[in-house]
Amino acid sequence: MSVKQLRTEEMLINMGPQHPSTHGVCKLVIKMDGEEVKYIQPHVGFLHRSIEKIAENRNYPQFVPYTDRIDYCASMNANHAYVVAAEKLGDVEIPERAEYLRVIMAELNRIASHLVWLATFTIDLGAVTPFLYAFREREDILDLFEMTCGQRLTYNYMTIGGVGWDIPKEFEPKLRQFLKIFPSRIDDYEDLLTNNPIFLHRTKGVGVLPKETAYEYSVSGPSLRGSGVKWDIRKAEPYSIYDKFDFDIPIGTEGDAWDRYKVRLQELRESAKIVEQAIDGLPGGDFKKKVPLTWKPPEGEVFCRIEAPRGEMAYHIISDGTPKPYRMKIRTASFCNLQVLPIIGVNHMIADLVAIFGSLDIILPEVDR
Amino acid sequence: MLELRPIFDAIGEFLNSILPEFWVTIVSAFGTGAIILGVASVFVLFFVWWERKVSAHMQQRYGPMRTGWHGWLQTIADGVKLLQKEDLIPRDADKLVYLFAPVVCFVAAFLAYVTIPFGEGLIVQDLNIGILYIIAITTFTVVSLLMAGWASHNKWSLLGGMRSAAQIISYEVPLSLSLIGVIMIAETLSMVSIVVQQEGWFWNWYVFRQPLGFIVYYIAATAEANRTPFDIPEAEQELVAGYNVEYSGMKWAMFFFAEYINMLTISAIAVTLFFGGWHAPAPFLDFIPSWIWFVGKCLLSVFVLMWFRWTYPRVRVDQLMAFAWKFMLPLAFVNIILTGFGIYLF
Amino acid sequence: MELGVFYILAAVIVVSGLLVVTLKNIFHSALMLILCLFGVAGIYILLHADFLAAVQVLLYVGGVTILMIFAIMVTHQLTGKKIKHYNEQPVPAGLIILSLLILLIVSITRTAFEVADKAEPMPTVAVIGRALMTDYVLPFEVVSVVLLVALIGAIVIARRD
Amino acid sequence: MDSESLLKYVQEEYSERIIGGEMVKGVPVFEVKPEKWVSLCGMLRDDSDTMMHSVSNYTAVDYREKHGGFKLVITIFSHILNHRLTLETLLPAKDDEIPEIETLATVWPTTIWFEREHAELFGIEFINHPDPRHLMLDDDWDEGYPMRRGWTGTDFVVKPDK
Repeated sequence: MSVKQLRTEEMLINMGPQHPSTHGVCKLVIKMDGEEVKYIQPHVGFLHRSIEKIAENRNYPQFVPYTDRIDYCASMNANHAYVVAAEKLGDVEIPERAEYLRVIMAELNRIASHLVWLATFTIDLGAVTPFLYAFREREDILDLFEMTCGQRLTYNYMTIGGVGWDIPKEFEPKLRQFLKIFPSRIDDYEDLLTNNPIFLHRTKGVGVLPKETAYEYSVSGPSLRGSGVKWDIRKAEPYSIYDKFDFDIPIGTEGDAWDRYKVRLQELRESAKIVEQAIDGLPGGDFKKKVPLTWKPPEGEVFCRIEAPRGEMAYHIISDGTPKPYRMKIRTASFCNLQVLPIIGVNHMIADLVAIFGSLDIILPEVDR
Repeated sequence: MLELRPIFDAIGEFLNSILPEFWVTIVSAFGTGAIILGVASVFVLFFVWWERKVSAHMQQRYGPMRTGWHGWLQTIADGVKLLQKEDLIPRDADKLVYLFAPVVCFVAAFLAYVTIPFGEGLIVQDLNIGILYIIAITTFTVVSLLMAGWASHNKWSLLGGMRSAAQIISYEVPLSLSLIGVIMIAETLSMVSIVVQQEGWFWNWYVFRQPLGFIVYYIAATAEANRTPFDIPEAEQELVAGYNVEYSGMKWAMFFFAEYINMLTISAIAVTLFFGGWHAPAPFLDFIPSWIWFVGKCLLSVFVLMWFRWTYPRVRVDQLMAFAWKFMLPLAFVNIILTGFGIYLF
Repeated sequence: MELGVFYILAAVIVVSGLLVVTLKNIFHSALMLILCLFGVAGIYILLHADFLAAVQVLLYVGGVTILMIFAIMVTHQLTGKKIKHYNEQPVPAGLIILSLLILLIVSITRTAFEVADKAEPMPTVAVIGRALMTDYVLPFEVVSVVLLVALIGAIVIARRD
Repeated sequence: MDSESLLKYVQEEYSERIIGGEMVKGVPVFEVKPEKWVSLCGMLRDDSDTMMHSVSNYTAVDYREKHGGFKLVITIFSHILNHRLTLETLLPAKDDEIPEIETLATVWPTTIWFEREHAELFGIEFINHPDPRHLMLDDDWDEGYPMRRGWTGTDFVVKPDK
């Protein structure tokens, strides 16, 4: 037996498509030297439904339900991005109440989405209990959504010209009660995780994303803010009525998984603040402006982006004056954020790779569309 | 009063009166084996249900509620399901090793019960080397995990097997050393003698003379039993399920069974060596049978292990190693030195 | 009954020992080695050397062979099933084995085995411990130093790349 | 920089690289010469007055009927200066032709995946692309380019493993 035969070798492993920590169907081809990951190549497209092609064959208002399916954890935000873009394309003025309702729903959905992230991230690190704690609060939000639009996952709530339904009477007391207990629940998560030495060891210095790399790969959302970039489209290019609310943009310093965790936890508090301001200032009046099914925007194109829970979500719609879009490009945050994984994930243990994947908050239908 | 010893003595006398000596040995060996198997199985069934309930209540949910009162039949229902499941063997698996791995794991988990005193006089064989025997025999578990990891012909399994080997070898050292303090004070390796020395009030328990030793033991034992936060060999989120990823049906159940048995084993050792074994915390509580005290203490310890599992995240494999060699091992040595000074001074 | 147990253990040791050297798969060989060493521990128990038996299992099964298996797993080439045992120098190996065999036979036949009385098994741990710390303290420490040197050497070799 | 001055600035500084620029819904949009596509992008990234170091969106549009080719549209922005602009370039192509253009991956690595997507869905070849595999579609996809207009889909049949 020669020395060459005894040499340790890199092991090629398919992590996914069926793997508990790839958050959907993503395949990571990784090369491992012992426990250390030396090379990562993501394979996506397992969920490709060609929503952009579908868009070319649907009327504008008909397309809203499809946007739900782009990001099933934050359907409201995906709705919001689409309707804002479409309204900008057709210069549709919408009632103020609709704007407020949209903001309330979008921010609630941001909270729900971050809670799902928190849940899955902690479960990636092996802690199961915070998972259910986070889902407990998400349940309250889903109850609010169900009360409003009858759906718990894909809401189809926002329409071009407003929102589909007004909120019922019992919505506001329930929301206020939720807002009252929610900060203490965030404190619960922090008690469980923030000061836990194992959690600290698993996240500090893991998957450091430098600012420059984040720029190059167009990383957006909390993952970018974790690297210390104060960039939030709600502040930088205010859409809807976000300029009316007072909230902070939390940022990190090092750009590691810990910073991304802290930023998201802080965003939970900020979003709750926005929701509180919005429900306080909710005006009366109409909640929707009638837009016909065969709505025809003028010829032209529009590019509009919003801050979704995972980062920048943008719609580039090109209209040729017919009721159907000529071309619709959907830019999603996870698509760009996932690209950075092979850069920041190498030379880490496989357990860290899972943590980094989790901390980036990738959602695969958003990547594949 | 409700002590079980007289019952077993009566059975022994009865056997002696009707059978020759050779057959008495055989029958009693198989009989005790069957009793231990039965009792341990009941414990495992209970633990599985209990862990579900404990985790559920820690996570603000109910856990199983439908099968039986508060779901107590759930584990049995699961067992029936597992029995019916198709028994898959991967095509490229090393069949013989693959088949034997769960058996070795199962047997190794039970072998430790030879020297555990469940109550006053309730011990299969009070070996002179009691503790050493248990430490030695539990290493067979790691052999089985290696066999499973290697034979499954799956890279995740292989990684899990390697991790478990590295982990258990590392934690074996502080585990063994942490018990030396107790052995030094007790001046014996026999489990029964150690328990007898802790008679009386609860401050006679060795945990009050060996707090450091107990802490090191308990952490190392958690790691030996592959419980969170040290469950890296199976780490569902990283290695899918580690060494048992390819196992299904009853083979998988045997690994599962062994894990819960090991949980009881490490609790029983902790109770025997540090918490006075079958003794009541105060002499006036002696009217309660000894085996109830022992089982009660074990259950409390198992509950603490479950509490760990449902609270902590999992550590990383290199952190696990560093913790074993850089923290636990020195602590175990410090404990031995302190114990030595203590014995010299008092 | 003891004789029966002895023959069973002896059969296990001999068969597993033979399999260690004849099996084509190095992983199986390692497993057989564990069985063999476990059988030897059984013999120790028969001889009332219970401490030795426990140490045998603890060190050889729990430590040495597991490390061997670990090394087999890490070296990717060995995890395949096509490992062949082959001898590059059969003649010197045969000579050494032959001389060893002769040595063993001579020493076995020349020793006068005294049959001990049926003495009760004694706690051996304290005796062994005392002997190691008084009469045999020098060999004990020398062995420790040798092991330490081996450990450092292994680390140095492993660190080279 | 606000949009008006950005429009003016780019028109003046890079006049030889662009065909024209205009304001569309408050955002400057420039038509770029295809051969200057990569160099202009690199300059806009490195210019300390524009600092376009991030890509917001990168898309391809099938304009074969209207303009006789494919358009690449990239929206770039600066986190620091908080402005954005859109660049467009037309790649002439008729019918089943596959137009070619230099890859942008050297300027912004994030465009690697965007270009992989455009390559497989639109049939645009990116020269010197570092990773020219399919992104969304199967590796052995040979049913045409789905995002091209007029592609109506194929009767999808599950092929048996070879």
